[in-house]
Amino acid sequence: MNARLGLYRSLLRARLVEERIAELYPAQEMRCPVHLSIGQEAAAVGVCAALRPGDWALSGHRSHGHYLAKGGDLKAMLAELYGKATGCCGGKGGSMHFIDRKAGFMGATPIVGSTIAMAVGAAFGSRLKGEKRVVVSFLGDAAVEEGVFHEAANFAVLKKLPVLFACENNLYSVYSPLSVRQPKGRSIAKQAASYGMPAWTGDGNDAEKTLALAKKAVAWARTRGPAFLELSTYRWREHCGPNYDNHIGYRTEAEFKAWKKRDPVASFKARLVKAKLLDEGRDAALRAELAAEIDAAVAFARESPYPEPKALLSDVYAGAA
Amino acid sequence: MNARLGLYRSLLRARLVEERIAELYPAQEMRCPVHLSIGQEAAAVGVCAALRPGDWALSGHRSHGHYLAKGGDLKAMLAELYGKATGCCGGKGGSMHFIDRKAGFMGATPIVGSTIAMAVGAAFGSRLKGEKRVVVSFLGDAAVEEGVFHEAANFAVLKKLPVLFACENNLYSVYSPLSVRQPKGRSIAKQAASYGMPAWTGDGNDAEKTLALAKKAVAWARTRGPAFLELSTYRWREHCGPNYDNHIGYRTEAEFKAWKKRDPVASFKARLVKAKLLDEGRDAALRAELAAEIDAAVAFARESPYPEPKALLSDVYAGAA
Amino acid sequence: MRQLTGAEAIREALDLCLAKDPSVVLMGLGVPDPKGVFGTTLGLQKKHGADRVFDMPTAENGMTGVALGATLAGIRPVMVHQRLDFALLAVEQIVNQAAKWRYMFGGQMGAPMVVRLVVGRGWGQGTQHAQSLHAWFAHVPGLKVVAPARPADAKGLLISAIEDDDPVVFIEHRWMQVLKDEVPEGLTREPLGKARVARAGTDVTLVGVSYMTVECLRAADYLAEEGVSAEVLDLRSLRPLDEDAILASVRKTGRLVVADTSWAFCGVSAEVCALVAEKAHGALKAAPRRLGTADCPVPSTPALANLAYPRAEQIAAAARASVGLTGPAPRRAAPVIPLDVPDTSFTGPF
Amino acid sequence: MRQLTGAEAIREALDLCLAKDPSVVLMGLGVPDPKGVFGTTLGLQKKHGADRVFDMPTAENGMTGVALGATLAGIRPVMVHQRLDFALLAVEQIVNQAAKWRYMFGGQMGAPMVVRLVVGRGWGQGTQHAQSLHAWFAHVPGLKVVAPARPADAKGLLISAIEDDDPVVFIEHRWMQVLKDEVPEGLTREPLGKARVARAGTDVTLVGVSYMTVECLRAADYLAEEGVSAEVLDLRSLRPLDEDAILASVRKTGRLVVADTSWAFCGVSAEVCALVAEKAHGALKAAPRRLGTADCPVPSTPALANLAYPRAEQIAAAARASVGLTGPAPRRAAPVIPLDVPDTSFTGPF
Ligand SMILES: Cc1ncc(C[n+]2csc(CCOP(=O)(O)OP(=O)(O)O)c2C)c(N)n1
Ligand SMILES: Cc1ncc(C[n+]2csc(CCOP(=O)(O)OP(=O)(O)O)c2C)c(N)n1
Ligand SMILES: [Mg+2]
Ligand SMILES: [Mg+2]
Repeated sequence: MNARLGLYRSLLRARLVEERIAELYPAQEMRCPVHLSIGQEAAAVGVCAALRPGDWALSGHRSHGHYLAKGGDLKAMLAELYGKATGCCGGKGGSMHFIDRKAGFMGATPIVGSTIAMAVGAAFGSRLKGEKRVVVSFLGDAAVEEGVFHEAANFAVLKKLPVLFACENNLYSVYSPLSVRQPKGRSIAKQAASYGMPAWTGDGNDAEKTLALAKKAVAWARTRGPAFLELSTYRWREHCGPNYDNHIGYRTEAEFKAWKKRDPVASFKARLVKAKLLDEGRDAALRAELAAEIDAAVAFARESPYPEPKALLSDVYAGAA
Repeated sequence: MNARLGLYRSLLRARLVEERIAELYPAQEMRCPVHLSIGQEAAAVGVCAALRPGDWALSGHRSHGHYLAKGGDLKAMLAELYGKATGCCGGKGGSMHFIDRKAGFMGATPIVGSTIAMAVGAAFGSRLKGEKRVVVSFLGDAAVEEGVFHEAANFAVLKKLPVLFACENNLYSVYSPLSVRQPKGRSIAKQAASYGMPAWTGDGNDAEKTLALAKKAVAWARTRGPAFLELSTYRWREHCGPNYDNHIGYRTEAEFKAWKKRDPVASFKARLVKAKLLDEGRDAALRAELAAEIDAAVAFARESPYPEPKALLSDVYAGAA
Repeated sequence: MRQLTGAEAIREALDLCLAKDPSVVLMGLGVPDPKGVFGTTLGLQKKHGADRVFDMPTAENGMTGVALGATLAGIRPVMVHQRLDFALLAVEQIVNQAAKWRYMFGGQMGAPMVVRLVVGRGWGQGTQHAQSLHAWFAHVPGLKVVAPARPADAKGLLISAIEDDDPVVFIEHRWMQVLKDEVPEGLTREPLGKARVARAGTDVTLVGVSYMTVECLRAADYLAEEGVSAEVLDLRSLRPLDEDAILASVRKTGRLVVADTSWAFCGVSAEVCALVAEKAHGALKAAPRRLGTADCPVPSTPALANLAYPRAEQIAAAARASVGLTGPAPRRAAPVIPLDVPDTSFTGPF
Repeated sequence: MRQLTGAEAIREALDLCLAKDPSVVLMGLGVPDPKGVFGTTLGLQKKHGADRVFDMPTAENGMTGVALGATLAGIRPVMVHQRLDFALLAVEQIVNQAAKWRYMFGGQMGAPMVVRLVVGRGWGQGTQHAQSLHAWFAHVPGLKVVAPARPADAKGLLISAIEDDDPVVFIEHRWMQVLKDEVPEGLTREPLGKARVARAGTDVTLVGVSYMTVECLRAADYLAEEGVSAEVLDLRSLRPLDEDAILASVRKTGRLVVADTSWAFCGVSAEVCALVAEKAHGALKAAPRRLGTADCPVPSTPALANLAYPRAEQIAAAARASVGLTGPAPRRAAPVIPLDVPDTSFTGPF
């Protein structure tokens, strides 16, 4: 497949998977919190497209897009949301603890900022082991406020580690706007640069632009040390859960609409159509193909068994039952 | 007294007090760790001289100089080192927990970086209470590595709080040089500035230059928000304890000697002599006066009683025994 | 009496304290947002002003230091964390600093602050959103720790905590927040350090920590069906612990079952058993029994999480064994609501 | 057998593990400095290289995350903190992350790392340099916790900890580091999870945690003078706890005294008493007794700090009461060394 189409497919797949989750969630069969990345897919897809197979990524609470873009298994993902034994964590993790080692998606955990340090450590450890690997740390605009970002960034620069900090600035932490958390007018990227690493800002709703930037940043990381990307984007739905929530008052419908106009999927599609790489027919076919894949994954997840009761006490320690 | 002479007296007093501590320490009557600030007095003295009486300061493990420069009671200080009931903490704190509320020295505690956040909080609280107070946070070059610095600085800038971060960069954290902790060539002041506050660097061995800078910084803090001072200086003796330790291998005798040449006390004295504000006779008289004060404080400390056994369980909670 | 949910009771306590004492401030992630920390802070910023009721950067450790520092100027901060797990970032400030603030300065200072820690449970929260580490804080002299099990206590204990001159860790169970019960009006206080006999009985003492008191009360109902009279003691305060109340009850009943919202090992239930062994040696006619969450992190899937928490059935079973009932327990209809929610109105996602 | 100090034994363990397994790395503030973390890391950077043995920024939380992250690449980090108190900054990474790393990913991962926490005591360390919060870590499933009381165990347990595939918290008492005792050569291992009968006896069981085992042994000497045969059980491992060893000893002696280096309340001594009450009900002929540090922060002045720690005299007194010796204890010469140092060679300042 043409690379641009591949990128589009990746975007669309993330979108359709999460839209399906949003659709199915009210049935209350996925009994775990879900932080959807709908609206932010281009950041995940653009960054991951710049990586090599042996590279790794880690993420936080909002990791669906990152997991999928990095190649995480869809069936295992959905089964995890349904709490099933076939889930990527055997049901023990739920939406906030995704992992797919084979795909190099090395874990997501939902304490804001914590995996930033682990990503830096993974890069450090990889280098010690002689592996030429870039590790991406996906983080949000709130995560940079945590001390752990500061500490991890300092160490990464000190040791010139192959880490890419990919910050999706979606303007909010839960329902708290940037204005109550960071000084007005201060750029996250500029502050990151003050640690001694290159930092770029980009349009996180444009997968191609993100990819272009990410290529630069990854190349830098691979050879020279850490790099930082601030990707501006916007979460469409509520912080946690499947619904829209522009009516509750922390942001305006107008702001949402302005961002929705910049839909990373639709705008990329339009571009591809213009470039004659795509038409409605092919798009429909692609959607149908993806829908079928998702259907199958949902069926797999729903039909999979729950873990056996004895699993409760397994995996606490190595070797134990 | 002439202001410049006053500054000199303050410097000399801190020096003589700590030299006395170093002299008496081997008798093993001060049974607590001591982190001497000998060599670094000008930073403390210069900054505190820029403050108004109602202003506050907090510090960390190496707080002797700050406590004295801020006007902390000498007798209570020495009694604390001797573990006596008359100590500034009733003997419960030791060298690492100084306080003199009356003097506005609002506490020192030895977890690196922790009081930075408290200083910011004290400024925040003071403003809420309608008090026009600047709060100084004394910190070391290692403290900026802690996440708490990052978090506290962000909040201070966000809320435009009247805080002065006074960082004494003495090149070492215990026996660890900056090179193993922070990237080469990165300026602490510049990084601090990236938070969105003015940051100045200065000669922390020169009390007058420090005072001049501190005046600017304090004025800024009082009216516009946080400010940062990076004062370069050097610790003469071992990290903790009374001895010289240039022989143990973490730094060179040559480095020490170069800094010793820039002795904040001797160089200021020379300047005052040159300016005809001081001569050997007056200097000797000043030293004698200070020695007498220190004699009395030491005697007070040694003669003071230890706390009663029942004090062990008092002060755990308000109102309790 | 009017009924309030736990969340409403807490909101009322905060509102009253903010109104009464201008030194009280309320801070935490999301405090002024439209969800208002599970409803507990709704409208308070509007009413008491953005200076005193405010959101903060995502910086639990530093902001706890800021709260402690504010006490130097006479402020009395109430800080809230939407999950106890997030506050692990702040234990340095809580335990090294705040807990010792009075002692280490020889009694000259004090740290009148309240740290509200919400304990998550259910709906697949998982390993990092459902810990209840109250035993940690209870271990530490200098802190006070309370853990209300019903709305009235949540209100009364929170008011006492805010008025107290020492740092108080307020353990706020997510499922207590949605309980609805009678709550008195006005600035009503419940004393820190006192347990509450939630139900009097004579045959066995069921000690409940936090939400487990609710399960103990259900267990007492079950036991009553079999003629066993269970006394339910709601600890409410974990430090100081109401030793007298515990000892008096077990001296009366001679039997002890302790149910905790956290792990039994090195937890509050261990302390209760040790206390009884030390100070009421010989009073127990049977071995004491502890029920805590399973000795593993709490998994996300309901299939396993439901097994991780002790429920009334197990508490009753422990009490039955303790009083020597050896036959099978009476069969009971299967619960009508899923086990991973406190009631049917709770539909996640948090 | 040759004698080593605890610090030398630890250094030897580290050296052997670094030599044996190239995946092992050693990190922490001051690791390669001239003092070498109380001598435990001296020369190791030179021998094993600056890539594997290194200093770090003053950033306990982030660096713990770095250590955990390094395990993803197959590294087995040993991290050291010169005071347990400093690691309070890192409990988020240790407890939320490392402890759950295996479980939350359904067993696919693991966190083979060791966190050495030095517990301070004496010479006026004060409230923030002398805490021993091992009970916190022991409370948490997913962690293992060991606390050696003698050099040979320090070595053997550290080697086992480094080779273990789970995160191990290694509680390293400052006064154990200066004890000198026989230590076997080579890669000798002591099993995690096993207590050690440090002295066999029949009349009363003295259970020691960490350095308190040394005081228990002294107490046993005192008791022997009065014809009381004390069994001293050195717990060594706090999680898993060697329940069998504890139960076997108390079933034999019928009497229990537990001495801990931390607060009794909600501590390991509570767990030991609760365990015995639950699983050996009726085995005790007298109430168990707990001795921990006084229920306050540890103050700096020796005049008070000396009173904060249980000493052999108090342990013996508890045991005497437990066996029913009611007369006054034999008079003993006052100790010849000050109470705030482990021995006369220790002259501070740390
Ligand atoms: C340490 C910590 N504090 C608070 C939370 C609660 N929380 C969960 S997600 C979130 C928002 C984080 O915002 P951001 O990093 O911008 O990511 P986004 O949700 O916008 O993708 C918060 C505060 C948490 N999980 N961990
Ligand atoms: C959180 C924490 N980590 C480590 C230590 C041990 N420690 C005590 S003083 C010190 C050095 C701090 O260096 P710096 O801030 O530069 O101050 P200086 O000693 O040079 O004055 C360290 C690491 C501590 N007290 N607290
Ligand atoms: Mg965001
Ligand atoms: Mg320094």
